[in-house]
Amino acid sequence: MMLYSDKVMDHFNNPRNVGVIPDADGVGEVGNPVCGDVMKITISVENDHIDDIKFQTLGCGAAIATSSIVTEMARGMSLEEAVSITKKHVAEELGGLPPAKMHCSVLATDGLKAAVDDYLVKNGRPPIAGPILSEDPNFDPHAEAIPTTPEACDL
Amino acid sequence: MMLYSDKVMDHFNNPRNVGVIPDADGVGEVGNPVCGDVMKITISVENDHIDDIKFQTLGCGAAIATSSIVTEMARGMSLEEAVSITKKHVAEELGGLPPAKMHCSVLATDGLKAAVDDYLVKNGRPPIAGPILSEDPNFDPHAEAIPTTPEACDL
Amino acid sequence: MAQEESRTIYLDYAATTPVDARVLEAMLPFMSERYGNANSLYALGRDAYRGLEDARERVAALIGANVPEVVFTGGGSEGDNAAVLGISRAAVTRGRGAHIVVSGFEHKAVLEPAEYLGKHGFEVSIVMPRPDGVVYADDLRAVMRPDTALVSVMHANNELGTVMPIKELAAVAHESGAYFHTDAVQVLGKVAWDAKDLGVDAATFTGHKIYGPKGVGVMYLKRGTPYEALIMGGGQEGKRRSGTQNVAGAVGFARALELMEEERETENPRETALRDRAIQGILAMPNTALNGTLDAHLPGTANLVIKGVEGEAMLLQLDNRGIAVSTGSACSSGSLEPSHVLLAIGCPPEIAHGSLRLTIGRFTTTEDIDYFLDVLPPIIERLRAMSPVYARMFGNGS
Amino acid sequence: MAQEESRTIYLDYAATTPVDARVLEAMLPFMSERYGNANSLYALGRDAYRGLEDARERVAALIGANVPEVVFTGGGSEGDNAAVLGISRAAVTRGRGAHIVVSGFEHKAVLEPAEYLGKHGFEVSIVMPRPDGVVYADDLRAVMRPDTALVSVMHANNELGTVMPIKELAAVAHESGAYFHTDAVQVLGKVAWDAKDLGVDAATFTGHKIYGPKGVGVMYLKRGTPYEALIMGGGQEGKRRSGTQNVAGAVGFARALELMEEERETENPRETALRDRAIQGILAMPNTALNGTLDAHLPGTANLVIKGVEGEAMLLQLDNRGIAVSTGSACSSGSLEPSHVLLAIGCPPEIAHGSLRLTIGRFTTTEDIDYFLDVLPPIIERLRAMSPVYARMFGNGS
Ligand SMILES: Cc1ncc(COP(=O)(O)O)c(C=O)c1O
Ligand SMILES: Cc1ncc(COP(=O)(O)O)c(C=O)c1O
Repeated sequence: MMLYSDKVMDHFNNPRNVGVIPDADGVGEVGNPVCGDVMKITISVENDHIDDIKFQTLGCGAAIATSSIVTEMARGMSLEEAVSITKKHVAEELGGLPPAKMHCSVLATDGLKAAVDDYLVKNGRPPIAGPILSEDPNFDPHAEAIPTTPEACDL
Repeated sequence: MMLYSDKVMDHFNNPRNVGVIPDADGVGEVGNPVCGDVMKITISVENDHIDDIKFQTLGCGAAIATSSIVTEMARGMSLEEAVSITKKHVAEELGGLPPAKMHCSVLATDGLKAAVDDYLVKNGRPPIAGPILSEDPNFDPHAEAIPTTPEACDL
Repeated sequence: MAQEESRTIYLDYAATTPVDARVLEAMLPFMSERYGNANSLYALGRDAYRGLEDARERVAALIGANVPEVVFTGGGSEGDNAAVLGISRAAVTRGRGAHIVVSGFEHKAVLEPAEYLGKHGFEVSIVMPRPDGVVYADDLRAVMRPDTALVSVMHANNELGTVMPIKELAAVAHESGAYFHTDAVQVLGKVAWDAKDLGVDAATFTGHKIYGPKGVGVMYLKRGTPYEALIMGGGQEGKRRSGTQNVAGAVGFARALELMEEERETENPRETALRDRAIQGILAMPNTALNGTLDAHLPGTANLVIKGVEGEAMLLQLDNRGIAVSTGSACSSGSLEPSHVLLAIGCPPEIAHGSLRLTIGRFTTTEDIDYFLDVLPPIIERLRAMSPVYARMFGNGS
Repeated sequence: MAQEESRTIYLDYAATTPVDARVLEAMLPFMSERYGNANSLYALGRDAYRGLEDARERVAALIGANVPEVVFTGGGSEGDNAAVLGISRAAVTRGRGAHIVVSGFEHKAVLEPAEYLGKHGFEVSIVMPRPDGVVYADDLRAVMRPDTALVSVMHANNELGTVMPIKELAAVAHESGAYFHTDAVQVLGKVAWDAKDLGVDAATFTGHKIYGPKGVGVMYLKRGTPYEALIMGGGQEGKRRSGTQNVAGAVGFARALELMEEERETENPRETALRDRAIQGILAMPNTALNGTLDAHLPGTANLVIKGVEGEAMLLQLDNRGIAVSTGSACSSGSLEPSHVLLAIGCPPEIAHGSLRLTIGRFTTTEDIDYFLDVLPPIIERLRAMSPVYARMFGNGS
């Protein structure tokens, strides 16, 4: 069992910045319906800063909440700042995430990174985000998830 | 767990014919304190019939009850009849015995047999009782005890 | 929290049930004045023993067993482990081959012990259910070996609600001389269950699925079935499950089963009608489908896929409105793979993530279902609208 | 039956205890409205989860454990089996030798799993208690091997009430790199119990010896201790004990332990005084003796031999007068051998058959003991008078 923090539940129930920016400057889509998580981020960029940002997510409570918070965090940031948001930042900002859900914050930061790089590459500039973790076939989102409380998965 | 029948409890609580006949015609003592069960039967014999009979028993509820009932059953019987009382007769007469306690009725019939043979041998006659089961070192009093209800032995 | 309404519409009776007030009433004396240890010889112990044995007799009568074949356990998982491990190991000691068969969508409490045996000298064959959610006798026959020790196939699947032809499956196992165990946790009380008629050698039940207490179960173990106890010690329960018996739990189990039995004739059609009402309401939404055939099925269970949504998100949204349901989504379990049950019947993972299990029970009303059917569609629409792939994968759902 | 008086003087608290009314009160909500499955994500499940985790935290605090080291089980026998089998097997997988040590007067729930291991590739050494009923560190050291996997010595013996020097014994086990388990079923709540201070790797407790419910227990399992689950499946309890948790039971266990803790300071001396009063009264009769030293002892337990009587007969006679006690007589168990505990401390079988265990508890009064001491002597005299060997073996008791 895992309990979500109040902040996670707030972002899940009232997700901020849902949608798609028409004619976005950058688009990032990560994840895979087979794994149950897909996240799409669209950004508009002005002066190498994120001027507007929206998301769409197919996924669990944590996937939606991390997407939502990442859009709030990134808005107004420089592109450099945006791609340096880590899963840890996201989890902290949400008041913690259950260990088994840490991969969701990876997905959210990856979506943002992909959108930034998409913008840069489209404009003939080199990408800056580094590897997109969740696209690595050997990526184990649970690698760092050491449960601290007994958990069960089955009813 | 085993429950004693009302008749067992009656004989345990109000054992008949407790004691020792002074100058008895026959004395049988079987069992062993190491096993927790010792039974002594004294008889007086008249015309090859059991005229008086008394018992002493160290042992559990069933040991005392089977001793008591055996003295009641045997009183007035011919010696031949007395030695043919089986553990099954005793158990039946008591309204049943828990399987784990069947050995107690063996002890009771053995005590009686031993007393009868003691009388015969003392009088220069051949014994008639046959083997004393409980004196056989290979005797397994539980051999026929197939528990019909789950039992436990330990708290 | 703001999102927790006071209203609760519980539609997850397959996960657990409340203890029926009549069951609790039967249990309470054994938690207070009748507290003796059922193995103690004095009056208080004999009284507890009588309570325990009375419960055993009642259970035996209700499942078509002989009294000593009823073993009280600490729940369904314990019973499954005890039966699978205990029979397999003891059968091998008696000369059977180290080969067992389990179905591919057993509860983990059967699958994991089977895997364990697989790592400790046994060969394990899997018989898969067909896409309708049923394990067929012919498919079982195909994996049997002449010296198979044990076959374990569940009576009803806990996620789908489909019911297996246990009598036929047991017969197939017996053709090869194998013993047959069934996890009958979900079926108990919902069908007339008769060990002799079904011909099984062992079965597992648990109290908390039949309005009884948690942490108590029954293992049916047919006389003569080889068995090695999982929990050893004082020798209680005829040496098949040591430990001071939970008399209150056993009495609660017996009472709970009696109530299931008494009310089945009226309760089953009532639950089936509510279930079908729910199914129809859900299938009226686009891109939804039913999992598992309804031909052989528990009365109150329905498993559906709502394509293009993820189960946990749906579950939490329903929870906000006071509705309790279950999902086979991976996310709900923290694993990456969605329900092994849905995968076993061939449901693609991207669809299995959106599964919804409803289970209707004793206290479910028509109003509950109608409320649920009111609340569900806007939640689904909202989640689908939020999905980056729904339109692409499933069209606009018109 | 005529012989059952309405009066009950319960002097067998080591066999089981009534559920304290305050414990029952804490449990009841989880048997009715708070009935959710603690693994369900919706509000009802989260609520049950909080109840369960709250119980876990309270237990952890009371036994000096970290929260995740507390595993709820289905009782003491299950916990003993799980620890002995699970740690031994897993330790061997991690390279320890297949050698374990248990004391000679462990509860059967430890001895039988040890014997089982002995038949399945392990070597089992026995460390005997000394005649005072205590297992000493030096005696343990003598049987240790450099690669021993597990040592299991009980904290307090259930028949004698003697308390072992667990801290020293655990240290001896650790000197050889072995893991140390203790069956602390009888000691819980009666001494300040601190896992860290004692230095044990695992321990077993059960609810029904501390005025909690039957069928629920706790296994303490220190982080990092190799362990292989006895009951596998859904992965509950951090994969160490699968099965839907008995939340009511866990909550009852926690509350029961709290009450033991709160009342210990006044209760222990009270029970000790009553026990000593009983011991003195019994020892005033001829041919009686105390088993086990009182130097390290549970407050309420007394084990004596009444030479020349058989325990079951004595027990039943006391029962006729409404008194509930226990005996180590073979007859009470249907076996031929009297208590393995008494034999282990060197008590000859002919004496062990006449053992009497009294355990005083929360609801025992001075009047109870005085009544008992009134009733006992004539019973003993009557039974001795009925014995064919008493006078011969023990003289006339003058
Ligand atoms: C020392 C000891 N260990 C283990 C147990 C077994 O506990 P349970 O009866 O809860 O299985 C008991 C009592 O029954 C005991 O006294
Ligand atoms: C089919 C099935 N088997 C076994 C179990 C396990 O039972 P318990 O939770 O009582 O251990 C469950 C439910 O939890 C189940 O649905």
